[in-house]
Amino acid sequence: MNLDYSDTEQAFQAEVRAFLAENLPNDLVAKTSSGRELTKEDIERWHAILNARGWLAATWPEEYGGTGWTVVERHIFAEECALAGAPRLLSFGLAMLGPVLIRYGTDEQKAEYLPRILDGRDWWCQGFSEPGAGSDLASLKTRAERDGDHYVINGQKTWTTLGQHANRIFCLVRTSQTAKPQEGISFVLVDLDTPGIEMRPIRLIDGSHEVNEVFFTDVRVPVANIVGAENEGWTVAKYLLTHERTNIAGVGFSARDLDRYHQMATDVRRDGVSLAEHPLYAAQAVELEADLEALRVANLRALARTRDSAASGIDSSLMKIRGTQVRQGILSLYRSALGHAAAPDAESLSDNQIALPPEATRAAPVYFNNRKLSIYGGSNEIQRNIVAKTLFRD
Amino acid sequence: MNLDYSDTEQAFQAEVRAFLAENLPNDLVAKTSSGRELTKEDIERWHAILNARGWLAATWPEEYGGTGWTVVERHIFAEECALAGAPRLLSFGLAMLGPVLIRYGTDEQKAEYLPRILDGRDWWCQGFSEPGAGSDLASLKTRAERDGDHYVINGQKTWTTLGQHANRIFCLVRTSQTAKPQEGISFVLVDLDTPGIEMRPIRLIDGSHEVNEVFFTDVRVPVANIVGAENEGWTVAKYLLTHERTNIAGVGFSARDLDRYHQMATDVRRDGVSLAEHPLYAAQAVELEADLEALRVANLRALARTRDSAASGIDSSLMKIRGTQVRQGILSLYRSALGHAAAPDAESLSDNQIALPPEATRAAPVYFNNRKLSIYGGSNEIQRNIVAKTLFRD
Amino acid sequence: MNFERSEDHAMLADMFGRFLQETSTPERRNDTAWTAPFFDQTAWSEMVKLGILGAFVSEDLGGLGGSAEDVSVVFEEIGRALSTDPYLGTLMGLRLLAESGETDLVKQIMAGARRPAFAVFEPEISQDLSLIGTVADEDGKLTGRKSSVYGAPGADLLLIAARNDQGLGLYLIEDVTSVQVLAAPMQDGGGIADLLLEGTQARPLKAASEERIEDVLDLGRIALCAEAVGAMDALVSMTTDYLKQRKQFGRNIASFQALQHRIVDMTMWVEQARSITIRAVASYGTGDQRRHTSMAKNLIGRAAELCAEEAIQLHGGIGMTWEYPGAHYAKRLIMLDHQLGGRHDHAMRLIAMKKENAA
Amino acid sequence: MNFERSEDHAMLADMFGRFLQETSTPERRNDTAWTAPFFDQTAWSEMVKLGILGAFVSEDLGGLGGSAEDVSVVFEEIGRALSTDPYLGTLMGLRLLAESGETDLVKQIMAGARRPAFAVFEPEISQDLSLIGTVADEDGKLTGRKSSVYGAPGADLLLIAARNDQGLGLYLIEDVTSVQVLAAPMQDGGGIADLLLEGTQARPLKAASEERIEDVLDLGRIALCAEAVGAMDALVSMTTDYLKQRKQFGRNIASFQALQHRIVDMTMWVEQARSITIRAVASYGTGDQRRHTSMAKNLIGRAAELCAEEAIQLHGGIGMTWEYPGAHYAKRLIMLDHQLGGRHDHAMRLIAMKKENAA
Repeated sequence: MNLDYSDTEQAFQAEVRAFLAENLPNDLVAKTSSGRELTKEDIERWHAILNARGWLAATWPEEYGGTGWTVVERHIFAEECALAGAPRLLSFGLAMLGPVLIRYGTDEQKAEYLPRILDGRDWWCQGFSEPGAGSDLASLKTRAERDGDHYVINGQKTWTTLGQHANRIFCLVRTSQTAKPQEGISFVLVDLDTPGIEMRPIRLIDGSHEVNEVFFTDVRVPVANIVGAENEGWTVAKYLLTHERTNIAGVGFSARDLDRYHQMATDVRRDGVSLAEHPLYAAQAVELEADLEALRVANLRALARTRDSAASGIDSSLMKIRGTQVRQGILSLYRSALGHAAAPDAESLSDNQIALPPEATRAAPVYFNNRKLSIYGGSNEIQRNIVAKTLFRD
Repeated sequence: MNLDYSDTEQAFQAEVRAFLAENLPNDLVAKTSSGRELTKEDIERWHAILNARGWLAATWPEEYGGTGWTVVERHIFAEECALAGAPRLLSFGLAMLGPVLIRYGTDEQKAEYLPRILDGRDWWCQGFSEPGAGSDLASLKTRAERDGDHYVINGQKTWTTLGQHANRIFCLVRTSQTAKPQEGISFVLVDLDTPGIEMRPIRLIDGSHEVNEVFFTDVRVPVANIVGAENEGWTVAKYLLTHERTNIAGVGFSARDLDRYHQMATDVRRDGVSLAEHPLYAAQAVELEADLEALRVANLRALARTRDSAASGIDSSLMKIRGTQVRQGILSLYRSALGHAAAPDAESLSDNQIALPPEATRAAPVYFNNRKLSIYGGSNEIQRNIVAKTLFRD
Repeated sequence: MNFERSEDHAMLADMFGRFLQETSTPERRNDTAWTAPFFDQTAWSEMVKLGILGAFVSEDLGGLGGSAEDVSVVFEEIGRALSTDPYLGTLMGLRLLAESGETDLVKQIMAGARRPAFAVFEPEISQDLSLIGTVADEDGKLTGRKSSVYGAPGADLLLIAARNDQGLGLYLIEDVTSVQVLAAPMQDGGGIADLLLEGTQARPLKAASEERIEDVLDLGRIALCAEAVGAMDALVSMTTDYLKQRKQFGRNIASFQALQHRIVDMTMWVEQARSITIRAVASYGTGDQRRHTSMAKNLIGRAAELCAEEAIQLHGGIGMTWEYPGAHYAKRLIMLDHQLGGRHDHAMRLIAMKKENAA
Repeated sequence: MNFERSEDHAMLADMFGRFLQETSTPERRNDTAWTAPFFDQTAWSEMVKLGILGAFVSEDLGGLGGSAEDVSVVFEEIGRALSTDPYLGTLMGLRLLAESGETDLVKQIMAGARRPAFAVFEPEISQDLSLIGTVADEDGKLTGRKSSVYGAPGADLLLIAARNDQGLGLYLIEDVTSVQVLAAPMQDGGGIADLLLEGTQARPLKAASEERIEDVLDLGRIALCAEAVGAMDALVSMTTDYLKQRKQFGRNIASFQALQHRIVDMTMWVEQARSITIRAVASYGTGDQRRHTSMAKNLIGRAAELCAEEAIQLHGGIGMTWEYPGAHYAKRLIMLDHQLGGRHDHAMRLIAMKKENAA
């Protein structure tokens, strides 16, 4: 038993650290570590920096411009980026569509789309969920009817993350009405400039604009834009959802947030003691630290199990559940420990407003925003169902 | 809104307190408040004391030797008894069979059995549960076949509390095989001296002998011993289960246990501080105190709602769930706060053994024994199902 | 023993509830709660005309009673309707002015001519009055910084707790332009401010003692608990209803047992929260006031968080959206623990009381 | 990075596991664990012959390694088989004797000729070594009372931590008849004792420092964590299997979603407990030893309680019975938090470490 990375992996870790120290812009770190929203330009700038180094597409083979990294190297890279406060990468092109195209795309599709993901010409968004079909994708209703060389799409997608910045969307649409709801679904690529598409913002509980609704009215999409065979979109989507799950425990993000908490707790005093000395908050903090350390090792164990194969369903489900619990626990402690200082919404006004300690400004919105973690990408209830299915099968 | 008892009720409370101060034997208090097991004689002694005062059968009408108390008076009596450390009364004759006989029994049955419950000649036990039919009574298998003026009973009952002290048992038995499992069940009274009955002890997790298995082999019981009509035992049992539920929140017991905790926490020191000064245990204790205070009022509210009618299902289910959580929480804190002092089983040996502080001796066994609270009398999961049925019916 | 509301209270709740249902709509809240002065002035004036503030003041001052129960009836409706208007600051200010014998000001407030706010806590002080750093000199000039002054934006009477040679004093600033009011909305809407006092002239008030201030804070805490009960009750009902109508995997999601059990637990906690609030209300003004108030605020800190987080989770995505009123209820229930001491603050206060009693 | 067991460890676990399966049966445990000397002397001798104690001692003393990983492999099997024999006391005693250079005694113990126990804590001291009250005079005479001496009943070497003018010293009593050993079984079986020392003659040992004693205690804590992991793993499997075969209301109860989700959470906690134990094992002897050991003992205190209480609850009545092995697993998992510091003790230790680091 050995928890250490191999010499090669340690060298890689040092290389990543050095690169981040050199190339990660301070203004982006300041934003992520205070939980502020990133602009489109922020994200594109960081993508470009990584792309210049050849480190943007961690999960793609080298022949397509990917890194060819092992799962351990990918993990190291993700963790170091999170700890350094780098922006989260856009998963839609890199972690979702890219692997799908590499596996199921035609040569033309690969040649057309993969380079545009890397160099930033395309910003993809995801069109899976629909109102009434969140975790239950098989019940989706958006339909695509064949009309010559085109599909004509009508319907509505929702929870489309950062769709406001995107120029393309990949969708699951119903191309055939069949008995089994999973059949008759196809995976298509849609240019958001196509007439008949309307994107409307959904404002979230913390006031942020992060997700959208997308309405399709007689949207004509070339038949060539299908990925995989017609009516076999379910297979493609399942492949995508497995790939999406790398780094699902989010250990790096939790570690960064817990570091921030400790820093804050040392600095902020309340009723005569620093929060670090307040026994009830301090006890919560050390228990979360233990939880996080356990999660870190559990995650490495899962990584080791899947080093050369795809992640197992039960591992990634358990990592999802526990990872979100730990992260949400940390953000809840952070918010609650600040007490009355976290109450004012000091960011929503421009002048004559309360000057809060910088730690307090985003504590509540970040907490609220991250309640999403246990809901999206398959809610924790769905994950429990998945694990139970494995545990209780005969 | 007014949380106080009426003048009459307060006078009653004072009367109960005075009675307890005068008549409750100290040796019994010492036993209950240290969580030690009571002997048969202990319980019979306390029954006799109450019976002499006419206060034994709180839920029976006066004409049958009961108290005729209101639900509030019953509550006051139960709470004062618990706080004073009185032994818990035997529910089988008093709270279960008595009300059933009064409602469904023949005049002969009432005249025969009710006085014997009061004066202690009969100690009843309950034969409802069977192996494989705990909470799910409708699936019971013990059968009674008619043979002239008798039923011939064959089968097995289990979880028969204090059956080792009993001379009689009331049973649910299957008298007819029908399509609906609830039908075809009858409620019969059985003398435990009847040939063919064997009682075997079940040892519990804490080492105590509190419950038993009862085996019936060709046990002949007079047909006259049926209560209610043949095949209508389900109705009788449902009536019984509703009656059993008074004082289900167990506020008095929790209050007594929390008092004991505070006393112990002041006395016992660990690593230089008293447990009362240890911030983590102290915080748990004050939160449990708040929980108990809320439970107390919630219980009074439920009482007020049902002052003149039977307890509603949802109220008693919620009181059962929360009451057991609070009580188990207190007993868990008590055990865990004692740390290494709670580890030795100092009672199981007679000499040359560790002398523990008296508080520590029974902390672990009492904790383990009371894990039963959330299981028996309809587990907390069953209670949640019952509440959900009401909340989600259309 | 009687848990029924009196006829007067039932009428008050009914009238005020109907008023709030019309005025505290999501649309109006969106328009007003995050924009200075962070409340709906028209609705506030109508509310004053309805005489609701009478519930905060005793009868000899023209009020309807001012008992903790009167206050809790009003605040439960505020919670149920999710009103973000400045009731809490008004309640605490009114009480302190009434106790100081400022009858004229009390009447003006009740008539809607003026509105008070009460400044007690400071950036690093949120519970322990003995640590208050704002000072008053002999001439009544105040220096210090106050935080979390609820309803201060737009208020025209500022009551300030400040230290003088006798201990803790209470001061009134009638010229609010003499103070720098750093205003902001709260995360969940409604106005809050810091006050910068730099030798600001103020008038000493009579009701000046740590004891009296703590009493008014306890009344504020009880008000918040009642508000939480109203909001929790509404939110748990909304969540139950949502599960009933929402379908997934071809089934009504209310049929999933794991979700059912969680709703049962939420329902149970609403009843526990209501019960502990009733306890605190009944103990207000008695020797158990501090203990039961802190128990209530502590328990509700836990119960409100549980209900809020579970409600969001059980709703799924929709519970995360600004457009869905349930999300705002959840937000209010979480942020309520940030006002007048949270769960841990009140646990510590209870531990300290226990120590005092033992000593 | 490699979480696979070495071939040696796999063989050790397999051999010892099979041995325990035969010897640590419920029947044998019932016969021995609650009756002095509270363990199965025949099985213990066989175990010694198998060479299992070698895992506790380094190779130069005739052992197999004595690393924290060696120890954890053995204790995980102890937990899985629910053995109540005196491994913990033997482990800690052996280590301290080895570090004191008592090679002959170490060899005798390894040969099964003698058995040690280690007395450090006292009736009111369960974590803080600086408060130990037992004193040694210049001649090595000890006075004081020791508590929670695991495996002391029947042991023939008693190691005692006692205060002398240099600080904390370690002493050996070879004539155990000179000590009053107040013996009892533990709640969950196995021997424990208090020792009454009244000017009892003892021999000072070399490995005497708070630091070294704390190290050995940390190794004992890691051993308990590994034991917990083995027991949790077994108990959660038993519970899952029970749900699969048990029927209620005409349905397999494994089909109830609310119960399924609770089994999933238990399964998750077993993996977390295993992971934090691996972390503590890997950090033993490094600068992170204390921190990671306390994290492990704290997390396992929580996880073991959750799994034990849930296992009893999900079994229903059967989980409450002495006859059902699952009940004893649950009992062991609860009582394990009472050994070498519980959840809160280790949280306080972690808080103290953080304060030290900050200072």
